[in-house]
Amino acid sequence: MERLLRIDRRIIFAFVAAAVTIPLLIKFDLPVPATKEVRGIYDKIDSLPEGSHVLIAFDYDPASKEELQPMAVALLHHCFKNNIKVVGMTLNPGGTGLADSAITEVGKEYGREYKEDYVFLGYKTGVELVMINMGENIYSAFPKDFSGNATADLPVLKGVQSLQDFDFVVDLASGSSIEAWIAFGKEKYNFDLGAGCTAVIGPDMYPFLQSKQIDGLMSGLKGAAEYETLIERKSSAVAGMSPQSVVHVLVVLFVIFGNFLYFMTGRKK
Amino acid sequence: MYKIFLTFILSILILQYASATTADEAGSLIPPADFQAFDTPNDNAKSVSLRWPSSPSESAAAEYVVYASLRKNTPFITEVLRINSKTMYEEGSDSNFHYVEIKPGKFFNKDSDVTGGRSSYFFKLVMMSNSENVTVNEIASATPKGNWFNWKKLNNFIILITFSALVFWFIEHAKKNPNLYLRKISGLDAIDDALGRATEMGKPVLYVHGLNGMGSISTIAAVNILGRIAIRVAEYDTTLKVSNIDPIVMSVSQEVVKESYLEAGRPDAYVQDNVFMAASEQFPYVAAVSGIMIREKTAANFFMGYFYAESLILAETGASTGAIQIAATDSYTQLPFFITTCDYTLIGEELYAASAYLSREPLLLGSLRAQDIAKGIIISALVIGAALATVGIGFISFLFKAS
Amino acid sequence: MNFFKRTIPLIIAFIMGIMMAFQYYVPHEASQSLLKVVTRWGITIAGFAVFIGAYSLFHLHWNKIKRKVPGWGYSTFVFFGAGITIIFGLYNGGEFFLHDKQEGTMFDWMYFNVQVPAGATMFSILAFFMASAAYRTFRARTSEATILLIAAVIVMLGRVPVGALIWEYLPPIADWIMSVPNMAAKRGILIGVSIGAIATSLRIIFGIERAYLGGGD
Amino acid sequence: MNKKTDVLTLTWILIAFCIVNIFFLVTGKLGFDAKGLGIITAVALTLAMYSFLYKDNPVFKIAENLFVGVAMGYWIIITWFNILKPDVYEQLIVPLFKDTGNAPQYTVIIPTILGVFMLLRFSNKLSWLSRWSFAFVVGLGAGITIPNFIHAFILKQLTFDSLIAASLPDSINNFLILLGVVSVLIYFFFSLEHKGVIGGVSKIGVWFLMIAFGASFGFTVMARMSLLIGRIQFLIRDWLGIIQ
Repeated sequence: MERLLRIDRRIIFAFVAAAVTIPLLIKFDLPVPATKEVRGIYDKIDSLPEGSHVLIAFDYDPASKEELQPMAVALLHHCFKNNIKVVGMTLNPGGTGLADSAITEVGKEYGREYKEDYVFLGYKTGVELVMINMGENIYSAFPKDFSGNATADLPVLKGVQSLQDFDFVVDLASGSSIEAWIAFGKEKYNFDLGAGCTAVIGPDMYPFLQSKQIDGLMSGLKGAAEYETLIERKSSAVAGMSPQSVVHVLVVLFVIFGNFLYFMTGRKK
Repeated sequence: MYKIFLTFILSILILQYASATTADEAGSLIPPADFQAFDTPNDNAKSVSLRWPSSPSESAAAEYVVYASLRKNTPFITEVLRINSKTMYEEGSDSNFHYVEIKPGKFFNKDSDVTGGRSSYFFKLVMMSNSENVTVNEIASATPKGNWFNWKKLNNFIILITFSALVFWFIEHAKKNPNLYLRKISGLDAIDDALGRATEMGKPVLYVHGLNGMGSISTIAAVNILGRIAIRVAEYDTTLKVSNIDPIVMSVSQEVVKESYLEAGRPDAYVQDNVFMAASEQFPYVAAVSGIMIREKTAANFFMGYFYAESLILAETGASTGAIQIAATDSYTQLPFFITTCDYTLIGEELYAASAYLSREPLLLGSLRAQDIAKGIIISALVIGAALATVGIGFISFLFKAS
Repeated sequence: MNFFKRTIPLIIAFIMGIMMAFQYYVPHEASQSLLKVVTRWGITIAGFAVFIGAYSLFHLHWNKIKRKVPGWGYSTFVFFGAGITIIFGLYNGGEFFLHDKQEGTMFDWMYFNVQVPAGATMFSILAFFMASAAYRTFRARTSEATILLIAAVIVMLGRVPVGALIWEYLPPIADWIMSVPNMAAKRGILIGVSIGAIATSLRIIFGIERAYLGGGD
Repeated sequence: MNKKTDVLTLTWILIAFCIVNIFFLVTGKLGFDAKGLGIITAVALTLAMYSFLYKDNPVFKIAENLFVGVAMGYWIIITWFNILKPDVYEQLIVPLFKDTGNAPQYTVIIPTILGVFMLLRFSNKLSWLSRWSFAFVVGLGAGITIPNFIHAFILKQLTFDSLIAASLPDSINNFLILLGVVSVLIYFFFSLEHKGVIGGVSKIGVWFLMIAFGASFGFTVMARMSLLIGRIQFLIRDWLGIIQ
């Protein structure tokens, strides 16, 4: 039994690789029912009339791409399908390319026009300073969009002066930007805020859900998969749920088995 | 041809039906008895508030429409509001009054219409249903003004002033009396035990810094604790290794360890190379520190400061070599991994408390005490507030209302 | 000279801090214009911070190369990667950097095919270590760790679709853990941390906390 | 001996990687263009990163240092195009020399100077000027933090729910939430000894904390596994083309 505890960790690595790869290859579908947290965002966007303005802050970088990019894409599909005007921005320099490509690709798929139906404002630094500046006047914070067009002339921004004029704001975050959006954005300028985040920070967001400081929460790939189910466009996130299930079971078995051995060998130091 | 005819017939039928229902529901409209306009309190000069008592003939089919004008005598043509008559009641008025805020700036271009000075706006209230319109006789007017204090934020302001006073008072107090009581942090005893065991085994002690630089409070606290560990290590005559990822933290740590050895009367035992840069990037740091744990079979590992994803690999490697491990971090996302892999973990603010406990720095002590008082107030408010709310009194929630 | 080096920074921090804290309570339009101007300035200043990061990184690796510390050869790749990216960025697909940023240039290629895959893979390595730690070191060694592991197992199973197949009550239990005990504890932590952050801000404004100024005279 | 095996292993993997890619290029599965070569580069970097699982090795170190360099280069260029160019260059400098229809924004001079001062941090003689910029930014941050945090994270987070709610489960939950918040705050209360009632409540606080950490633990496992799933999807879908 001692030997079982001391196996080379690379054998465990092989187990993990298999647990992820095999379910992707054989493909079996598991139902992904939507939780009320994710439904909060879906319902909000679904209730918006055509031509409403939604601001999406892509506050993540490539390190969290696999969790947040599917979420961003699903959200964009929903907005463009419902003919909602999308305004993108980022507070993370590493997120600009990902955000730009997501908006442009999904926008094109629905035949939407840049500047008319959507715009990517690009990157600004200073986090809470950017939020407050946008809360006072969005054209002051972003005089130019990502491609260098003057924002004041953009048809998509017609009727938008400051954060208050957005019908919904969604922050997709890999760091602490949701807290900043709550304290310096939503609470200061009164708008509806939804949040998507990596699973690592997901549990920390529950106090804000309970106090209704955010209308909904998507956490991690699971959140993205639920959103994909809601908009009936299953893609990589839903496909990821079967390996996710298998690998979770594997980790749980490891924990149980490891502790079993630990107690059997007399908990020695 | 027959299609047009059909539509015609249908429309007549529907129209008759529709007008019949509205007539039934609405009867004749009775306009509200009064109509007031005033500057919205606690705001900038952008909005005007309108208030009027409810009319007895309100129904889902009736609407209120407000028209505005810049002059009393010019025709009221700009529609600034259109609401269902059953909505927008004033908070706390039991549906007896309607209250709306209007931003006239959105409808009028001030510069072109008014030459200099503040502009007043005039409002006319009309109650409408499908069959008739009635206008309230009074024309209300108001001038939006900027206000100099937001009275809705008064409780926030009082908290700011009170808390500032507490922080100052206790820092001053701690300067005079550095023996301010702090509860024992049990992790600190565990540190001594771990050092004792390392001495018995004759193996080195490894102190691992987190990833943040000297600007972070976690690192400052970690350095304070390092000083204390170094004194004990010098007394026990064991080897202490300190791994760093930041050059500035490294030079500060070297100073601290050197001073501690001096204080313990063992300046000869200090070896500068034992406080070293392990790497400059996250993953190479993990690889380097893990290598040390495995090669040197360290008997005790300390993880102090702010950690990121590397915490898991570090603590796991340490646990697999059988070392006693003690962690202290305020990085809440990494705490679960330290708790399950280390023998003792100082959670969150306990790190600062431990550092204040050891350093007796008035700044840290005083601030900690002021924060404790603030927590005490919040705890009492929560308990009393919930008790009062249970018996139906909302006094505490009124005091702490965020608006 | 000490006045310029020590006192002026403390005065600036004090004035800025007090002014911006009180600004919050003043809804007057003058106060709003102030907020707008000052935050606009802050954004521009913060933009320059990129060069501080760049200097620290390049300085560190340059020293490694200069002193020929073991493994210095790897540091040349930092300069190689940064150099190529900056050159392509400035070249901007032939338009050069004074014109608007072009789409689909080599600069973008570097981003999508070097930075994105390497960055995205970096933390996925931890998936493997997580599993190995689960097997070898996540032990219920104390009653606290036992509670932690039980909650973790329930959440791990309850949050994935397979949880409902194992036991239909797992997902609702996991949801309850998230929104009641987890929420309460996280709220306690949030309130404590916020009080700490407010205390630190106060100490900065009143010049008691000076760590941000750096050492020296 | 051991090192020799490692070098051999590395060589074989490299050869295999080349053969697979040449095969893909020849059969046209991957185009010989920016896209196809991009996928090959991305795959090479992904695999180089995973080689860390075998052990810390030169291939991993090269990939990591290259990544650090590219990310820094990207950050610099993006800052130029998104902040310095539109906010400083085009508002202040261009209108000085060229008639763009806009007057130069002279107020931009102040933050620009403070921004440049910030960079003097690395000079020996003038580093004190950088303190002015830090004092401005840090003072500003501290000032706006205080009232907004009091509002959003303290006042808004304090809920005073009746302990007798609409249903029994709701009442129990309201009670547990109150108990959890209060006991966690008491655990982080340092001015009183944890004895008697305080000790008991702080013990409950520890349990709440442990359940919350357990939840975070579960979510973190989920997060890391999701990242891995994403990368494996990339490898077997975009590169090998086994799944769609």
